[in-house]
Amino acid sequence: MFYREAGQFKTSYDADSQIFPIRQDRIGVALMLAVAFVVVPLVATPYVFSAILIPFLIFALAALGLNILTGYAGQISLGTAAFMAVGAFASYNFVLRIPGIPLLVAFVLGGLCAAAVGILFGLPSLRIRGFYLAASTLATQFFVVWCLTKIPWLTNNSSSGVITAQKLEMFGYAFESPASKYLLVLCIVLVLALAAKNMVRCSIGRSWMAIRDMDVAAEVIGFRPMRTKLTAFAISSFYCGVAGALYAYAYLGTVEPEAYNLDLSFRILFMVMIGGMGSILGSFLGAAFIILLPIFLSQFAHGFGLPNSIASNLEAMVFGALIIFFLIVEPHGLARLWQIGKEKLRLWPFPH
Amino acid sequence: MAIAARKSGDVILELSNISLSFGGVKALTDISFDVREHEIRAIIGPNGAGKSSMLNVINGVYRPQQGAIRFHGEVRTDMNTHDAARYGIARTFQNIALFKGMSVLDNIMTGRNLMMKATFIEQAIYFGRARREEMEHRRRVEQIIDFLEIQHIRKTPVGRLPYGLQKRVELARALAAEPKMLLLDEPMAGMNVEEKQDMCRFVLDTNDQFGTTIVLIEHDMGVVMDISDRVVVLDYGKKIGDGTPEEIRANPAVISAYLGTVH
Amino acid sequence: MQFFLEVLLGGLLSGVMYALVALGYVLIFKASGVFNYAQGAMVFFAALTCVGFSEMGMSLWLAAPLTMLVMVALALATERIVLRPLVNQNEITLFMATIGLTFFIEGLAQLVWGSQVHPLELGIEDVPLQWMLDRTGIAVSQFDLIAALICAILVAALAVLFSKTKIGRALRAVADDHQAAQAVGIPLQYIWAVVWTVAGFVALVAGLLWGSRNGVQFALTFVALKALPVLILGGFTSVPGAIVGGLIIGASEKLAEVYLGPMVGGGIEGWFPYVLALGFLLVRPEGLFGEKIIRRV
Amino acid sequence: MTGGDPGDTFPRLLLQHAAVRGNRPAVREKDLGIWQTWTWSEEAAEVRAMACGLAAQGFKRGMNLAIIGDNRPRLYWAFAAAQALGGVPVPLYQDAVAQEMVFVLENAEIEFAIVEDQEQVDKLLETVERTPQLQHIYYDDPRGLRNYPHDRLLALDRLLEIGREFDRANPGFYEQSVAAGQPDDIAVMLYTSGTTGKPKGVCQTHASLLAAARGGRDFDKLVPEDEVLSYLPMAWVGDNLFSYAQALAAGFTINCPESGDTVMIDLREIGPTYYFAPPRVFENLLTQVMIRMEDASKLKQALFHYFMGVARRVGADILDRKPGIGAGDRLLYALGNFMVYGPLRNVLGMSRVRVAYTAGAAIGPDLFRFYRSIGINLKQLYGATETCAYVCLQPDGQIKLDTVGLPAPGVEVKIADNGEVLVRSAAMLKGYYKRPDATAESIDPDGYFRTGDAGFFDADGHLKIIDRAKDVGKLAGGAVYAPNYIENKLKFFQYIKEAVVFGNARDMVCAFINIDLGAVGNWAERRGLAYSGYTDLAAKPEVYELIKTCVEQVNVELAADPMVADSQVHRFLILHKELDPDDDELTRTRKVRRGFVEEKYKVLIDALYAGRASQYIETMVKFEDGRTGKVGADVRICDAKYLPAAPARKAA
Repeated sequence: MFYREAGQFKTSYDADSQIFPIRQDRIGVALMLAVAFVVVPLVATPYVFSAILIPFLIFALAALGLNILTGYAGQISLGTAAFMAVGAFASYNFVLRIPGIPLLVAFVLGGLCAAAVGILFGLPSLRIRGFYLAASTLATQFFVVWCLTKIPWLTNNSSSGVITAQKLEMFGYAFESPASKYLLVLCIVLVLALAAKNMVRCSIGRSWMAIRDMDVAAEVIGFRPMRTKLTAFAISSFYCGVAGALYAYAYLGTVEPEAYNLDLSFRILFMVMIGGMGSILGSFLGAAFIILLPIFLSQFAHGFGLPNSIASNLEAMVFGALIIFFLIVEPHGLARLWQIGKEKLRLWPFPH
Repeated sequence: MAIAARKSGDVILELSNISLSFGGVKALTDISFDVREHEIRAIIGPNGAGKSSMLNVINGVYRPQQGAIRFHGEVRTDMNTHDAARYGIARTFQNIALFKGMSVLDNIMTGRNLMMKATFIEQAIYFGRARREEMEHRRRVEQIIDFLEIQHIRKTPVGRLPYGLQKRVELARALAAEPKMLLLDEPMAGMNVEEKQDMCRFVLDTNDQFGTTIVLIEHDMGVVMDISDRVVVLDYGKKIGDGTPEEIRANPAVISAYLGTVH
Repeated sequence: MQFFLEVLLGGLLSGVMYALVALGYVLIFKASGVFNYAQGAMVFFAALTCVGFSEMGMSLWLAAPLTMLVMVALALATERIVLRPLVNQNEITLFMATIGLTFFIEGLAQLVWGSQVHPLELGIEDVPLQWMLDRTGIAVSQFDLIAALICAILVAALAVLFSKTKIGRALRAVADDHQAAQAVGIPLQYIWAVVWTVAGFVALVAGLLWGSRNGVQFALTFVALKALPVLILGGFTSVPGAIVGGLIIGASEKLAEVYLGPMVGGGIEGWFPYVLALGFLLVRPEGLFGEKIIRRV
Repeated sequence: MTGGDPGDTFPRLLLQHAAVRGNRPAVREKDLGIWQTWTWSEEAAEVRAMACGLAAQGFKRGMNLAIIGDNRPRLYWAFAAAQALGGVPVPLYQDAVAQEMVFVLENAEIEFAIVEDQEQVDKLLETVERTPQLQHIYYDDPRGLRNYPHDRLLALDRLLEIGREFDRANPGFYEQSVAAGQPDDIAVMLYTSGTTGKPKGVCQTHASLLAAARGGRDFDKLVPEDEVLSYLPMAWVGDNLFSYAQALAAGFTINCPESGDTVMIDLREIGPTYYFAPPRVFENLLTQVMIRMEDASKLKQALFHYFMGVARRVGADILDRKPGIGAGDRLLYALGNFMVYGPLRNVLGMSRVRVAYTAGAAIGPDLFRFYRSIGINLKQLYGATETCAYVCLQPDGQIKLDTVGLPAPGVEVKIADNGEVLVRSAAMLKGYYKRPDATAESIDPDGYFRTGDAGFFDADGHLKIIDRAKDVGKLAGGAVYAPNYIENKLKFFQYIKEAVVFGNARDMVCAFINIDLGAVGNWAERRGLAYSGYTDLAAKPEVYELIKTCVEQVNVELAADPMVADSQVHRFLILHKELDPDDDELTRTRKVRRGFVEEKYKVLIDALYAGRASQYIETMVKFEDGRTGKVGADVRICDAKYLPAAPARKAA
C-alpha cells in the first residue's frame, strides 16, 4: 500500500544488491534507527531499558549467532549458551588478567575464544549430521558449564563460581545508566548484524546455504565442507560469545556458570525458530517475541491473580504450543510472516 | 552448420582400465576411453549400466579401485570432488541438485566460488575486494543468465520453478564455473519435446561458444546421435562400444544390448 | 578388582535403564522418523502423574494403569495435533516440534501436579544384595538388580514386538518407506499412535524406577539426556544398538566417574558419555550397528 | 561546425545534446539484470563510430539502410548513423516472415542492413537469391552466429571498430557528413502495410518529423527529465516519433525493455513519465486488474469497488481540474488515491505517468474513463504514418471520451464533402518512395493529405473519427451512416463480441449481434440461468433483454450527437451462431466480411426490415474436422427503443 516501486530501477549491480533495494524500506529503516537512537533514550524508563530493551538486543545477537549456524549453515546446535558462557568468562578473565585492556578488545577476544571452542566442538559436524550433531552439541553445553564450575582459575577462585563483571568502561566513559548501556549494546548489535547481513549475501553466506541445502552438490562445485562448516561454527560462536559477554557485563552484572544453562540454549533456539530460520530480521523478531511473551503472560497471570509458579508453568506450555503452532502454520517463522505481509503491501490491492 | 564446423582437439581426459565396486558389487569393470578437447562425448547404456558411476569417477565423487585417470596428461586418479572442480570439471546431476533455499541468481553465483578470493572479514564489512568481486562475478553470471535465457526468473527461489527450468538453472550453475569440461547427467530427462530442443540448443551453443568439452549421459537416442561427436556404450559396467554415432548405430553388440534378446 | 567389578556391575545395571529409555527414542524414530526430544518429558510426566494419582489415595496398582491411560491419551493427542499436520516435513522440523512438545508437557505436568519433589515408594529396598555380597564380596543394590531385570524383560519384549509380531512388521515397513507403506494399506496414523503409546509405557516404567530412587522431580527429565549418548553410539534406528550402547555408556560412565573423576574434580558423568560417544563416532560415523551409507548423486 | 541551423537534422540534434547534456542518460536498456545506461555523449560517440563504419564499408549518401529487430539502443543509433551519412533508415517489422521482407528489401534497393540477432540474419539469408544487392548485414547479438560462414555478415561490434579506425584515418569526415545534411533530406522511410496492394514507403524528411516531434513536445511540455519505454515496433511511425524524433527533440531518455516477454515488468521498473500504448494493451491491463481483484478478499473487493465508484464519479473531473467538486468528494478521492488508485498505478507501472497516449483504434469509453479516473492522464491522438502520427491531440483538461481532440498546433484539418478528413501541415510526407502516382493520389492540389478516414468536428471543435471514408454511406433519409462507428459502440460492451449493422440506403439501422459466450455465460451462471451452448444461450429472452439494454444505451449516446442521431439501432437480433473465419464470415484478423454476411443472412435482414418478430434460418457450418453441417434456428428479432433526433441538428 505504501510501496511505490515504479520508477525505482537499478542501473548498477551495486544498487541492485543493496540490503534494502526499495526506497520505502530504506526510509522505514532510517526512521526505526532514528527512533532507536533518539526517541527511545528520551522516553524509555530504566525498567524498560534493563528488563526489555537490553536483554532483547543481547538475545537478538545470540539468536543471530545461532541463526548463522542453524538457519544458514543448517547445523543444529543445542549448545548456544555454552558459547555465550565462554565469551563471558573469557572476557572476564582478559580484563582481570591483562591490566588496562580496553573492554571492547576483551569482548572481541572473548568472542574469539568462543569461536575457538566453536571450532573444536564443530569438528564432529564433519563426520556426523542431523540429530547426531544436535545431540552431540549437548556435550558442549554440559562440558563447558562443567569446566567453568570445576576449574577455579576461570572464575578467579570464586567459591560459588559466581563472578562479578567489571565496570563497563570504554573510551574513558563509564556506561552506568541503563540508557547508556542500551546505546552501547545497540551499537555493537547493529554493527554485528550488518556484518552478518553482509556475510550472508556474499560468497561465504552462499557457501553456508549451499552446504545446508545440498552438501554433495556443494562439494562438487568446489565448496570445502570442512572449511564451510567450521567457519559457520566459528562465526556463530563469535556472535554468541560477544552476546554472552554483553549478557554478563551489560545485563546481569553478577553471573554464575549455571546462568548459561541448557534452558538458555533452548530459549535462543526458540527465538530462531519463532523468528525465522535463515533470516537476520527473524533473529530480532524472535528475540522480541520471546522477551515480551513472558512479560505479557505474567501481566496476564497477575491480572487473574495466579501465583508465579503457575505463571511460569503456563509460560512453558505457551512456548511449547507456540513452537508447534509455528512449525505447523509457518515453519519460517515471524520473518516469513513479515515478508508475506510486505509482499501483500507491495502488491496491494491485488492478492497475488 | 554449427556441427560441421566443430573440430575436436587433443585428448584431455583419459580413463584407463577403470574398475569400481561397492562392497563386492561391481559397478564398473575395466573401462577405458578418452575424451578429446571441444568434443561432445556421450555415454549411453541401459539402466544400471554404470553411466552415473562413470561420471562420479570422472569428477572424484567415487575413487576407482583400479585404473588411472589422466586429465590434461597428468594422473588424477586420487582427486576428490574439490580437486576436480579446481581442475575445471563441472557437472549437473541426474536428480536436480540445486540449493532449494536460494534464488536462481545465488545458485548460479555459487558456481563461481572458486574464483572468489575475498576473506570473510572483507565480506563482513562488504568493502573493497569483497564488494568488487560480487559485482564482477554478478556481471559474468548475468551473461550466463542471458545465454540460457532465464532472465525472467533470476530472483525467483529455485524451489518454485518448474522442472525444466530447474535443469536449466543447474546448467547455468555449472557454466558459471567456466569449466573446461562439463559433465551432464541426463540433462534432458523428464522434459517435453520443446524443453529438450531448448536444452539441445544450449548444450550445442555451450560447446560452440565457450569451446567446452562435454561428457553427457542421455537416454534419448535421437538427441545423443544428433549432438554427440563420439559415443561410449556401457552395459552391466562394461564397455561394449565406442565410436562415432554412425559406428555405434551399426555396432552389433550395442544393438543386442538395446534390443535385449538378439544374441 | 572387587571394587572395579562392583562399579562395572552397577554401571551395567543402570545401563539397562538407559537402554530402556533409548529404546523409547528408537521406537519412535524408526516408525515416524522423529527424534522425539520429548521422551524425557514423557518420563517425567508419567512418573509425576502416577505419583499424583497415588497421592490422591490410590494404590500403585490402580495408579499405574490409570497413568497408562493418560499416556495413551497423550500419545493420541500428540499424533493428532503435532505429527499429523507435520507429516512429510523434514526431520529437523519434526525434531523442533518435539522440543516444543517437551516444554508443553513439562509445563502441563507441573501445572497439574505442582513442582515440588514427590517421594515415590515402590516397595523394593535399596540395599546390597546379601546373597551376592556373601558369595563374591561384591555389593550390588537389590533395587538396581530388580529394576534392571524389569528393564531387561521390557527390552526383550520390545525387541520381540518389533521383530516378530504383525504390528512390528508393519512398523518396520513404515520405517523403511512411509509412502510405500501407506500404499500397501498400512495405516500410518494407527502405527504412530501405537508407537507413541508404547513409548509412553516405556516412559512410565522408566519414570517409576528412577523416581523411586531420587523422588519424582524435574530432574527426571535429564534421564532422557542420559539416553542421548546411547543413541549417538548405538544409532537412532538400531534396537541392538540401543541395548549394547546403553550397557557401554552405563558402565563407562560409572567407571570414568570413579577412576577419572577425582583427578579432574568430579561430576564428569554429565558430559563424559557424550565425549565417549562422539569420540567413537569420529572413528566410525555409522555408529555401532549402522551400515555404511554410500552417498548417491 | 558548418552548414545549417544546429538542430534542424537529427544528427545535428544529437551533437547538440551531447554538448548540452552530455552526461545525462540518453538511452537505457535492461540487459544483464540492470539498466545499462548510455549518456548523450556516449550515444553520440557510438553513432559516430557506426556511421564511420558504414561509410568505410561503402554506405553512401542516398542509400537505404534496413533496420530489423526489437527495440535496442544500437538499432536506434543505426537510424542516426544512416542519417548522419545522408542515408535513409528503413525499419522493418521484426516479426515479419522472410517472404514479407523481400518486397521491402527489393523495393528500397537495400544493400546494407543492421539487424538484431541470428533470427533476423536467418530470415535475410533465406531469401538471399532474391535480394542479391543486399551485401552487408551487421548483427548486434553474435549469439549462434560464430560459425556462419557468410561473407556478407559482420558483427556490429566489428563495424564499430572499423568505424573508429576510419574516423581516425579520416578526421573531419563525420563532421562534414553531418553538415552536409539538409532538413529537407529524407530522414526515414516507413512502409505502410496498406489494406490493399503492396506496401508503400512513406518518406518523411527531417523537417517533417521534427515538426511533429516539436509540436508534440511543446503541446505536452516534454522535458529532458522525461522517461519513455520504447517497446512498440520500430517500424511503426509511433515508435519513430515517440522514441526517436521526440527523444531528440526534447532530449529525454528512452528505455529499451529486456525482451518482449518482460515488457510489463520493465514498465513497472522504469515507471515512465510519458507513455504510449494501443488500446488493446490498456484493455489487457484492465482485464488483468479485474481478474486479479476477483481473487482478493471480500473486504478488499468491497474497498476496491467503493473507491472505484468514487473515482468514476469524480476522478476524471479532478484530473481535469474542473471546478465544482465538493470537499467531501475530494477527501474521499484522496483517501482512495492512497488506498487504491496509487497502489494500482504503481502496480501497473504508471505511477509517474504525466502524459499517456493511445491511438490506432477506437478505445472503449469505460476503458478510457477507468484510466483517467484513477489519475492517469491518458489521452487520445489521431494521426497516420503519412502525417507523422501528428494530426489531432487532446489537450490536458479538455478530454472527451469519443473524440480525438483538437487539431494539433500547426496542423490544418478540414472535412471534405464526402466526410473525409483532410490534413495539411509541416509534418507531412514528402511522397511515397518511387510511387509518384500514389503520392499524387493522396495529396490534393491544395496540399491536403487525404486520410481516408471519415469524421466531423463537434460543437467544441474536437474531431470525431467515425469510420473509414469508403465504408461511410447514407441512410435513405440522407443522414450520414457510419457502420463501424455504431458497431464499435456496441462492441465496447463486454457482452457483445461482434456486431454487424445495416442501413446504407435504407430508412433505418438494424443490427446483428454476436454475444460473448464467456461474458454472457458468466452473467447467466450468476443468475442461475442454465444453457446448453451458444445457440441456446443466444435465444434466451433474458439475454435478449440484456442486449437490448446495451443497444438502447448506444441509442442514447447516438441521439446526443446530431450528426449520427439518425443512426440509432431500431431493431436487432442475436445470431444463432458465432461469426467464424472458418465459415468465411470473418477475415483471419477477425474483421467482418460485410458483403458476405449480408448475402448469407439475407433472410434475416429481410425479416429485420419487414418488421417480423422472428425468422427461421438454416445455415451451413464447417466443423473443426472439416465436415460441414446445417444449423437451423428460429431467430427472434427485437425492437429497441430509440430517441427522437435531437433538435439541435441545425447547429452542426
